[in-house]
Amino acid sequence: MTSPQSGRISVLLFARYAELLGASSVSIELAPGATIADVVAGVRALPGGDQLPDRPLCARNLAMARLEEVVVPGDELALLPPMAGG
Amino acid sequence: MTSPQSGRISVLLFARYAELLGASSVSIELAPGATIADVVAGVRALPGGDQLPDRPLCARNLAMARLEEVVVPGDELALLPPMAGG
Amino acid sequence: MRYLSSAPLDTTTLLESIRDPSRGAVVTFVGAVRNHDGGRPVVALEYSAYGPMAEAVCGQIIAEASERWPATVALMHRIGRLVPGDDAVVVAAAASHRDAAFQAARWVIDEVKRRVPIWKREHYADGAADWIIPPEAVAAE
Amino acid sequence: MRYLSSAPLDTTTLLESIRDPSRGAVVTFVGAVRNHDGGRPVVALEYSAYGPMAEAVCGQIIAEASERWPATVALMHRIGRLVPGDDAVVVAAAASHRDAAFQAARWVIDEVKRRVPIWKREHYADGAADWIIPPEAVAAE
Repeated sequence: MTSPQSGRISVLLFARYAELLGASSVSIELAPGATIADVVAGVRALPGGDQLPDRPLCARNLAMARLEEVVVPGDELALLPPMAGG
Repeated sequence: MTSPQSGRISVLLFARYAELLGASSVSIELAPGATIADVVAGVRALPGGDQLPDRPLCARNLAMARLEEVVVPGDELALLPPMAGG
Repeated sequence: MRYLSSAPLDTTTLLESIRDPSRGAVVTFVGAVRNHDGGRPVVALEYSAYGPMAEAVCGQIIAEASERWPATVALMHRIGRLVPGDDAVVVAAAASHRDAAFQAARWVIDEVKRRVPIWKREHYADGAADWIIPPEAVAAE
Repeated sequence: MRYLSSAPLDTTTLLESIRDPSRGAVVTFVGAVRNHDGGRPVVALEYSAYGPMAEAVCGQIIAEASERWPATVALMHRIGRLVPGDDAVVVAAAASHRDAAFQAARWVIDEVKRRVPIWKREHYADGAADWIIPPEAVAAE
Protein backbone atom coordinates (compact mmCIF):
# COMPACT_ATOMS: atom_id res chain seq x y z
CA MET A 1 0.00 0.00 0.00
CA THR A 2 2.10 2.90 -1.25
CA SER A 3 -0.86 5.10 -2.18
CA PRO A 4 -2.11 7.58 0.44
CA GLN A 5 -4.89 6.33 2.73
CA SER A 6 -7.45 8.54 1.03
CA GLY A 7 -6.69 6.79 -2.26
CA ARG A 8 -8.11 3.48 -1.03
CA ILE A 9 -11.46 2.57 0.38
CA SER A 10 -12.62 -0.38 2.47
CA VAL A 11 -15.70 -2.24 1.29
CA LEU A 12 -17.64 -4.35 3.76
CA LEU A 13 -18.91 -7.73 2.61
CA PHE A 14 -21.61 -9.85 4.24
CA ALA A 15 -23.07 -13.34 4.21
CA ARG A 16 -22.61 -15.05 0.82
CA TYR A 17 -20.54 -12.20 -0.58
CA ALA A 18 -18.08 -12.44 2.32
CA GLU A 19 -17.90 -16.17 1.66
CA LEU A 20 -17.22 -15.69 -2.07
CA LEU A 21 -14.35 -13.28 -1.43
CA GLY A 22 -13.11 -15.09 1.68
CA ALA A 23 -13.15 -11.79 3.61
CA SER A 24 -15.60 -9.55 5.45
CA SER A 25 -13.83 -6.45 4.16
CA VAL A 26 -11.64 -5.67 1.13
CA SER A 27 -9.58 -2.60 0.22
CA ILE A 28 -10.03 -1.04 -3.23
CA GLU A 29 -7.99 1.64 -5.03
CA LEU A 30 -10.14 4.77 -5.34
CA ALA A 31 -9.51 7.03 -8.37
CA PRO A 32 -10.70 10.65 -8.04
CA GLY A 33 -14.37 10.91 -9.07
CA ALA A 34 -14.91 7.16 -8.87
CA THR A 35 -18.49 5.97 -8.50
CA ILE A 36 -19.81 3.09 -6.41
CA ALA A 37 -20.03 1.13 -9.68
CA ASP A 38 -16.26 1.62 -10.13
CA VAL A 39 -15.65 0.30 -6.61
CA VAL A 40 -17.90 -2.70 -7.34
CA ALA A 41 -15.85 -3.37 -10.50
CA GLY A 42 -12.74 -3.31 -8.32
CA VAL A 43 -14.23 -5.84 -5.92
CA ARG A 44 -15.34 -8.05 -8.81
CA ALA A 45 -11.75 -8.07 -10.14
CA LEU A 46 -10.53 -9.70 -6.90
CA PRO A 47 -10.24 -13.51 -6.63
CA GLY A 48 -13.77 -14.89 -6.16
CA GLY A 49 -15.30 -11.51 -7.02
CA ASP A 50 -16.47 -12.59 -10.45
CA GLN A 51 -19.33 -14.45 -8.79
CA LEU A 52 -20.81 -11.23 -7.43
CA PRO A 53 -23.72 -9.83 -9.44
CA ASP A 54 -22.94 -6.95 -11.85
CA ARG A 55 -25.16 -4.61 -9.88
CA PRO A 56 -25.31 -5.76 -6.26
CA LEU A 57 -27.20 -3.86 -3.58
CA CYS A 58 -24.87 -1.24 -2.10
CA ALA A 59 -25.00 0.78 1.08
CA ARG A 60 -23.10 3.97 1.74
CA ASN A 61 -22.91 5.28 5.30
CA LEU A 62 -25.62 2.87 6.50
CA ALA A 63 -28.18 3.77 3.81
CA MET A 64 -28.94 2.22 0.43
CA ALA A 65 -27.09 3.96 -2.39
CA ARG A 66 -27.25 4.02 -6.19
CA LEU A 67 -24.27 2.70 -8.16
CA GLU A 68 -23.96 5.99 -10.03
CA GLU A 69 -23.14 7.95 -6.88
CA VAL A 70 -19.62 9.32 -6.55
CA VAL A 71 -17.65 7.90 -3.62
CA VAL A 72 -16.10 10.28 -1.11
CA PRO A 73 -13.03 9.17 0.88
CA GLY A 74 -14.20 8.19 4.36
CA ASP A 75 -17.50 6.77 3.08
CA GLU A 76 -18.49 3.41 4.61
CA LEU A 77 -19.35 1.23 1.63
CA ALA A 78 -20.95 -2.22 1.85
CA LEU A 79 -22.11 -4.76 -0.71
CA LEU A 80 -25.30 -6.44 0.46
CA PRO A 81 -26.70 -9.78 -0.64
CA PRO A 82 -30.52 -9.83 -0.99
CA MET A 83 -32.04 -9.08 2.43
CA ALA A 84 -33.38 -12.18 4.16
CA GLY A 85 -34.47 -11.08 7.62
CA GLY A 86 -37.58 -12.27 9.38
CA MET B 1 -100.63 -21.24 34.37
CA THR B 2 -103.64 -23.38 33.37
CA SER B 3 -102.49 -23.95 29.77
CA PRO B 4 -100.42 -27.08 29.07
CA GLN B 5 -96.66 -26.60 29.31
CA SER B 6 -96.24 -26.94 25.58
CA GLY B 7 -98.50 -23.93 25.12
CA ARG B 8 -95.97 -21.55 26.70
CA ILE B 9 -92.40 -20.77 25.83
CA SER B 10 -89.59 -19.22 27.82
CA VAL B 11 -87.70 -16.37 26.22
CA LEU B 12 -84.21 -15.51 27.46
CA LEU B 13 -83.29 -11.85 27.82
CA PHE B 14 -79.81 -10.39 28.12
CA ALA B 15 -78.00 -7.20 29.04
CA ARG B 16 -80.13 -4.10 28.37
CA TYR B 17 -83.19 -6.13 27.40
CA ALA B 18 -83.08 -8.03 30.70
CA GLU B 19 -82.81 -4.67 32.44
CA LEU B 20 -85.82 -3.24 30.55
CA LEU B 21 -88.04 -6.20 31.47
CA GLY B 22 -86.55 -6.65 34.93
CA ALA B 23 -86.00 -10.35 34.23
CA SER B 24 -83.51 -12.63 32.50
CA SER B 25 -86.31 -14.87 31.24
CA VAL B 26 -90.03 -14.38 30.56
CA SER B 27 -92.79 -16.88 29.71
CA ILE B 28 -95.02 -16.22 26.68
CA GLU B 29 -98.24 -17.94 25.54
CA LEU B 30 -97.54 -19.85 22.34
CA ALA B 31 -100.44 -20.21 19.86
CA PRO B 32 -100.13 -23.08 17.36
CA GLY B 33 -98.16 -21.91 14.29
CA ALA B 34 -96.83 -18.83 16.07
CA THR B 35 -93.69 -17.26 14.63
CA ILE B 36 -90.78 -15.72 16.47
CA ALA B 37 -92.30 -12.33 15.57
CA ASP B 38 -95.45 -13.33 17.48
CA VAL B 39 -93.36 -14.25 20.52
CA VAL B 40 -91.52 -10.92 20.27
CA ALA B 41 -94.90 -9.14 20.20
CA GLY B 42 -95.82 -11.06 23.36
CA VAL B 43 -92.62 -9.91 25.09
CA ARG B 44 -93.18 -6.32 23.94
CA ALA B 45 -96.68 -6.41 25.54
CA LEU B 46 -95.13 -7.07 28.97
CA PRO B 47 -94.36 -4.19 31.35
CA GLY B 48 -91.16 -2.50 30.08
CA GLY B 49 -91.32 -4.46 26.82
CA ASP B 50 -92.44 -1.49 24.75
CA GLN B 51 -88.87 -0.20 24.83
CA LEU B 52 -87.60 -3.25 22.92
CA PRO B 53 -87.06 -2.70 19.18
CA ASP B 54 -89.80 -3.94 16.81
CA ARG B 55 -87.39 -6.37 15.24
CA PRO B 56 -84.72 -7.34 17.76
CA LEU B 57 -82.02 -9.90 17.01
CA CYS B 58 -83.36 -13.34 17.93
CA ALA B 59 -81.67 -16.65 18.54
CA ARG B 60 -83.32 -20.04 18.43
CA ASN B 61 -81.45 -23.04 19.83
CA LEU B 62 -78.15 -21.10 20.04
CA ALA B 63 -78.22 -19.84 16.43
CA MET B 64 -79.50 -16.61 14.89
CA ALA B 65 -83.05 -16.95 13.58
CA ARG B 66 -85.37 -14.94 11.33
CA LEU B 67 -88.53 -13.48 12.85
CA GLU B 68 -90.67 -15.26 10.26
CA GLU B 69 -89.67 -18.71 11.48
CA VAL B 70 -92.36 -20.80 13.19
CA VAL B 71 -91.63 -21.62 16.82
CA VAL B 72 -91.66 -25.25 17.93
CA PRO B 73 -92.40 -26.07 21.59
CA GLY B 74 -89.12 -26.85 23.30
CA ASP B 75 -87.18 -24.28 21.26
CA GLU B 76 -84.76 -22.12 23.26
CA LEU B 77 -85.56 -18.56 22.22
CA ALA B 78 -83.51 -15.51 23.15
CA LEU B 79 -83.73 -11.80 22.36
CA LEU B 80 -80.27 -10.34 21.85
CA PRO B 81 -79.22 -6.69 22.12
CA PRO B 82 -76.61 -5.63 19.52
CA MET B 83 -73.46 -7.72 20.05
CA ALA B 84 -70.70 -5.80 21.77
CA GLY B 85 -67.92 -8.31 22.42
CA GLY B 86 -64.24 -7.62 22.03
CA MET C 1 -66.41 -23.18 29.14
CA ARG C 2 -63.91 -23.34 26.36
CA TYR C 3 -63.80 -19.87 24.81
CA LEU C 4 -65.22 -17.75 27.64
CA SER C 5 -63.38 -17.22 30.89
CA SER C 6 -64.19 -15.41 34.09
CA ALA C 7 -60.52 -15.64 35.10
CA PRO C 8 -57.79 -13.41 33.61
CA LEU C 9 -56.82 -14.53 30.12
CA ASP C 10 -53.61 -16.52 29.90
CA THR C 11 -52.15 -15.49 26.55
CA THR C 12 -48.97 -17.52 27.05
CA THR C 13 -50.86 -20.80 27.44
CA LEU C 14 -53.15 -19.92 24.54
CA LEU C 15 -50.12 -19.31 22.30
CA GLU C 16 -48.48 -22.55 23.39
CA SER C 17 -51.64 -24.41 22.35
CA ILE C 18 -51.25 -23.36 18.70
CA ARG C 19 -47.49 -22.92 18.27
CA ASP C 20 -45.67 -25.68 16.46
CA PRO C 21 -42.22 -25.78 14.79
CA SER C 22 -43.92 -26.38 11.43
CA ARG C 23 -45.80 -23.05 11.67
CA GLY C 24 -43.39 -20.13 11.62
CA ALA C 25 -45.79 -17.17 11.66
CA VAL C 26 -47.90 -16.33 14.71
CA VAL C 27 -50.17 -13.27 14.85
CA THR C 28 -51.82 -12.35 18.15
CA PHE C 29 -54.54 -9.79 18.75
CA VAL C 30 -55.20 -8.61 22.29
CA GLY C 31 -58.13 -6.33 23.01
CA ALA C 32 -57.78 -4.63 26.38
CA VAL C 33 -60.04 -2.32 28.36
CA ARG C 34 -59.23 1.32 27.64
CA ASN C 35 -59.22 3.98 30.34
CA HIS C 36 -61.36 6.28 28.21
CA ASP C 37 -64.13 6.20 25.63
CA GLY C 38 -63.98 9.14 23.29
CA GLY C 39 -62.23 11.11 26.03
CA ARG C 40 -64.64 10.17 28.85
CA PRO C 41 -62.75 8.43 31.70
CA VAL C 42 -63.72 4.77 32.10
CA VAL C 43 -63.20 2.95 35.41
CA ALA C 44 -64.61 -0.50 34.57
CA LEU C 45 -66.20 -2.59 31.85
CA GLU C 46 -68.65 -5.34 32.74
CA TYR C 47 -68.94 -8.14 30.20
CA SER C 48 -71.86 -10.55 30.11
CA ALA C 49 -72.74 -13.26 27.61
CA TYR C 50 -75.36 -15.69 26.45
CA GLY C 51 -72.90 -18.40 27.46
CA PRO C 52 -74.01 -21.53 25.57
CA MET C 53 -74.61 -19.61 22.34
CA ALA C 54 -71.37 -17.63 22.69
CA GLU C 55 -69.42 -20.89 23.09
CA ALA C 56 -71.16 -22.38 20.04
CA VAL C 57 -70.56 -19.32 17.85
CA CYS C 58 -66.89 -19.06 18.89
CA GLY C 59 -66.47 -22.70 17.88
CA GLN C 60 -68.10 -22.01 14.50
CA ILE C 61 -65.86 -19.01 13.87
CA ILE C 62 -62.74 -21.07 14.65
CA ALA C 63 -63.96 -23.86 12.35
CA GLU C 64 -64.74 -21.41 9.54
CA ALA C 65 -61.32 -19.76 9.88
CA SER C 66 -59.64 -23.16 9.60
CA GLU C 67 -61.52 -23.77 6.36
CA ARG C 68 -60.61 -20.38 4.90
CA TRP C 69 -56.91 -20.32 5.79
CA PRO C 70 -54.16 -22.89 6.38
CA ALA C 71 -53.94 -21.63 9.96
CA THR C 72 -54.55 -22.84 13.49
CA VAL C 73 -56.57 -20.33 15.48
CA ALA C 74 -57.22 -19.95 19.22
CA LEU C 75 -59.62 -17.58 20.94
CA MET C 76 -60.52 -16.55 24.49
CA HIS C 77 -62.96 -13.91 25.71
CA ARG C 78 -63.11 -12.66 29.27
CA ILE C 79 -66.47 -12.27 31.08
CA GLY C 80 -67.17 -10.27 34.24
CA ARG C 81 -65.96 -6.97 35.62
CA LEU C 82 -62.71 -5.70 34.09
CA VAL C 83 -60.68 -2.58 34.77
CA PRO C 84 -58.59 -0.54 32.31
CA GLY C 85 -55.56 -2.50 31.14
CA ASP C 86 -57.24 -5.90 31.60
CA ASP C 87 -57.31 -8.14 28.53
CA ALA C 88 -60.88 -8.68 27.31
CA VAL C 89 -60.20 -10.83 24.26
CA VAL C 90 -57.24 -12.68 22.77
CA VAL C 91 -57.08 -14.15 19.26
CA ALA C 92 -54.01 -16.00 18.00
CA ALA C 93 -53.37 -17.52 14.57
CA ALA C 94 -50.39 -19.68 13.62
CA ALA C 95 -49.55 -20.52 10.02
CA SER C 96 -46.61 -21.37 7.80
CA HIS C 97 -46.74 -17.91 6.24
CA ARG C 98 -47.58 -14.51 7.63
CA ASP C 99 -50.31 -13.71 5.10
CA ALA C 100 -52.54 -16.48 6.41
CA ALA C 101 -51.75 -15.71 10.05
CA PHE C 102 -52.56 -11.99 9.70
CA GLN C 103 -55.72 -12.58 7.67
CA ALA C 104 -57.08 -15.31 9.93
CA ALA C 105 -56.46 -13.31 13.13
CA ARG C 106 -58.07 -10.20 11.69
CA TRP C 107 -61.08 -12.09 10.37
CA VAL C 108 -61.66 -13.92 13.66
CA ILE C 109 -61.68 -10.79 15.83
CA ASP C 110 -64.02 -9.07 13.35
CA GLU C 111 -66.40 -12.04 13.42
CA VAL C 112 -66.23 -12.28 17.22
CA LYS C 113 -67.34 -8.68 17.49
CA ARG C 114 -70.07 -9.16 14.91
CA ARG C 115 -71.50 -12.55 15.86
CA VAL C 116 -70.77 -13.62 19.43
CA PRO C 117 -73.55 -12.72 21.94
CA ILE C 118 -71.47 -10.77 24.42
CA TRP C 119 -72.41 -7.38 25.86
CA LYS C 120 -70.60 -4.79 27.87
CA ARG C 121 -71.59 -2.08 30.28
CA GLU C 122 -69.17 0.78 30.65
CA HIS C 123 -68.76 2.43 34.06
CA TYR C 124 -67.49 6.02 34.10
CA ALA C 125 -65.49 7.96 36.64
CA ASP C 126 -68.58 10.07 37.45
CA GLY C 127 -70.57 6.99 38.54
CA ALA C 128 -72.72 6.72 35.42
CA ALA C 129 -72.89 3.53 33.33
CA ASP C 130 -73.98 2.76 29.75
CA TRP C 131 -74.55 -0.32 27.66
CA ILE C 132 -72.16 -0.15 24.73
CA ILE C 133 -73.66 -0.32 21.25
CA PRO C 134 -70.97 -0.56 18.54
CA PRO C 135 -71.40 2.01 15.72
CA GLU C 136 -72.10 -0.76 13.15
CA ALA C 137 -74.94 -2.08 15.34
CA VAL C 138 -76.50 1.37 15.73
CA ALA C 139 -76.73 1.61 11.94
CA ALA C 140 -78.31 -1.86 11.70
CA GLU C 141 -80.87 -1.49 14.49
CA MET D 1 -28.00 -2.85 20.23
CA ARG D 2 -31.58 -1.77 20.36
CA TYR D 3 -33.41 -3.80 17.72
CA LEU D 4 -31.02 -6.73 17.24
CA SER D 5 -30.40 -9.28 19.95
CA SER D 6 -28.14 -12.30 20.23
CA ALA D 7 -30.15 -13.45 23.27
CA PRO D 8 -33.61 -15.09 23.02
CA LEU D 9 -36.31 -12.52 22.31
CA ASP D 10 -38.38 -11.49 25.31
CA THR D 11 -41.83 -10.88 23.85
CA THR D 12 -43.39 -10.18 27.25
CA THR D 13 -41.03 -7.29 28.01
CA LEU D 14 -41.40 -5.96 24.47
CA LEU D 15 -45.19 -5.93 24.85
CA GLU D 16 -44.98 -4.22 28.23
CA SER D 17 -42.93 -1.45 26.61
CA ILE D 18 -45.78 -0.44 24.29
CA ARG D 19 -48.92 -1.41 26.23
CA ASP D 20 -50.80 1.41 27.86
CA PRO D 21 -54.39 1.61 29.20
CA SER D 22 -55.16 4.26 26.59
CA ARG D 23 -54.38 1.85 23.74
CA GLY D 24 -56.81 -1.05 23.71
CA ALA D 25 -55.68 -2.96 20.61
CA VAL D 26 -52.36 -4.80 20.50
CA VAL D 27 -51.27 -6.88 17.50
CA THR D 28 -48.14 -9.02 17.76
CA PHE D 29 -46.33 -10.84 14.99
CA VAL D 30 -43.82 -13.54 15.89
CA GLY D 31 -41.72 -15.15 13.19
CA ALA D 32 -40.20 -18.42 14.37
CA VAL D 33 -37.77 -20.86 12.78
CA ARG D 34 -39.64 -23.62 10.98
CA ASN D 35 -38.49 -27.24 11.06
CA HIS D 36 -38.80 -27.53 7.28
CA ASP D 37 -38.41 -25.48 4.12
CA GLY D 38 -40.66 -26.70 1.36
CA GLY D 39 -40.62 -30.16 2.95
CA ARG D 40 -36.82 -30.34 3.46
CA PRO D 41 -36.01 -30.84 7.17
CA VAL D 42 -34.22 -27.85 8.70
CA VAL D 43 -32.08 -28.25 11.84
CA ALA D 44 -30.83 -24.67 12.30
CA LEU D 45 -30.94 -21.15 10.89
CA GLU D 46 -27.95 -18.86 11.27
CA TYR D 47 -28.76 -15.15 11.16
CA SER D 48 -26.12 -12.49 10.52
CA ALA D 49 -26.51 -8.75 10.03
CA TYR D 50 -24.77 -5.57 9.00
CA GLY D 51 -25.34 -4.44 12.57
CA PRO D 52 -25.05 -0.64 12.48
CA MET D 53 -27.11 -0.33 9.29
CA ALA D 54 -29.70 -2.85 10.52
CA GLU D 55 -30.15 -0.83 13.72
CA ALA D 56 -30.51 2.40 11.71
CA VAL D 57 -33.03 0.94 9.25
CA CYS D 58 -35.12 -0.63 12.05
CA GLY D 59 -35.26 2.80 13.70
CA GLN D 60 -36.36 4.38 10.43
CA ILE D 61 -39.09 1.78 9.92
CA ILE D 62 -40.42 2.37 13.46
CA ALA D 63 -40.40 6.14 12.88
CA GLU D 64 -42.17 5.80 9.52
CA ALA D 65 -44.83 3.52 11.03
CA SER D 66 -45.49 6.09 13.77
CA GLU D 67 -46.06 8.72 11.10
CA ARG D 68 -48.42 6.53 9.07
CA TRP D 69 -50.58 5.19 11.91
CA PRO D 70 -51.64 6.37 15.37
CA ALA D 71 -49.80 3.38 16.83
CA THR D 72 -46.81 2.63 19.03
CA VAL D 73 -44.60 -0.04 17.50
CA ALA D 74 -41.82 -2.20 18.93
CA LEU D 75 -39.47 -4.53 17.08
CA MET D 76 -36.74 -7.06 17.91
CA HIS D 77 -34.76 -9.34 15.60
CA ARG D 78 -32.61 -12.21 16.80
CA ILE D 79 -29.11 -12.77 15.43
CA GLY D 80 -27.00 -15.93 15.68
CA ARG D 81 -27.73 -19.64 15.46
CA LEU D 82 -31.39 -20.56 16.02
CA VAL D 83 -33.11 -23.93 16.04
CA PRO D 84 -36.70 -24.73 14.94
CA GLY D 85 -39.24 -23.17 17.29
CA ASP D 86 -36.95 -20.27 18.28
CA ASP D 87 -38.38 -16.79 17.72
CA ALA D 88 -36.42 -14.91 15.04
CA VAL D 89 -38.41 -11.69 14.94
CA VAL D 90 -41.13 -10.02 17.01
CA VAL D 91 -43.18 -6.99 15.95
CA ALA D 92 -45.83 -5.48 18.21
CA ALA D 93 -48.17 -2.56 17.55
CA ALA D 94 -50.48 -0.93 20.09
CA ALA D 95 -53.23 1.49 19.08
CA SER D 96 -56.63 2.71 20.20
CA HIS D 97 -58.29 0.74 17.42
CA ARG D 98 -57.54 -2.60 15.83
CA ASP D 99 -57.33 -1.30 12.25
CA ALA D 100 -54.23 0.77 13.02
CA ALA D 101 -52.66 -1.98 15.13
CA PHE D 102 -53.11 -4.65 12.44
CA GLN D 103 -51.96 -2.39 9.60
CA ALA D 104 -48.91 -1.07 11.43
CA ALA D 105 -47.75 -4.54 12.53
CA ARG D 106 -48.17 -5.95 9.04
CA TRP D 107 -46.39 -3.05 7.38
CA VAL D 108 -43.45 -3.18 9.81
CA ILE D 109 -42.75 -6.90 9.32
CA ASP D 110 -43.00 -6.47 5.54
CA GLU D 111 -40.53 -3.56 5.62
CA VAL D 112 -38.18 -5.43 7.95
CA LYS D 113 -37.99 -8.28 5.49
CA ARG D 114 -37.53 -5.91 2.55
CA ARG D 115 -35.11 -3.33 3.96
CA VAL D 116 -33.12 -4.53 6.97
CA PRO D 117 -29.68 -5.98 6.09
CA ILE D 118 -30.04 -9.37 7.75
CA TRP D 119 -29.18 -12.69 6.14
CA LYS D 120 -29.78 -16.28 7.02
CA ARG D 121 -28.10 -19.56 6.28
CA GLU D 122 -30.27 -22.63 6.52
CA HIS D 123 -28.77 -25.88 7.80
CA TYR D 124 -30.45 -29.11 6.72
CA ALA D 125 -30.72 -32.50 8.37
CA ASP D 126 -28.41 -33.99 5.72
CA GLY D 127 -25.55 -31.63 6.68
CA ALA D 128 -25.92 -29.26 3.72
CA ALA D 129 -26.45 -25.50 4.16
CA ASP D 130 -27.76 -22.74 1.89
CA TRP D 131 -27.99 -18.97 1.99
CA ILE D 132 -31.67 -18.06 1.83
CA ILE D 133 -32.76 -15.74 -0.95
CA PRO D 134 -36.41 -14.69 -0.60
CA PRO D 135 -38.48 -15.17 -3.79
CA GLU D 136 -38.99 -11.40 -4.19
CA ALA D 137 -35.21 -10.87 -4.10
CA VAL D 138 -34.56 -13.56 -6.72
CA ALA D 139 -36.84 -11.67 -9.10
CA ALA D 140 -35.06 -8.38 -8.38
CA GLU D 141 -31.48 -9.64 -8.68
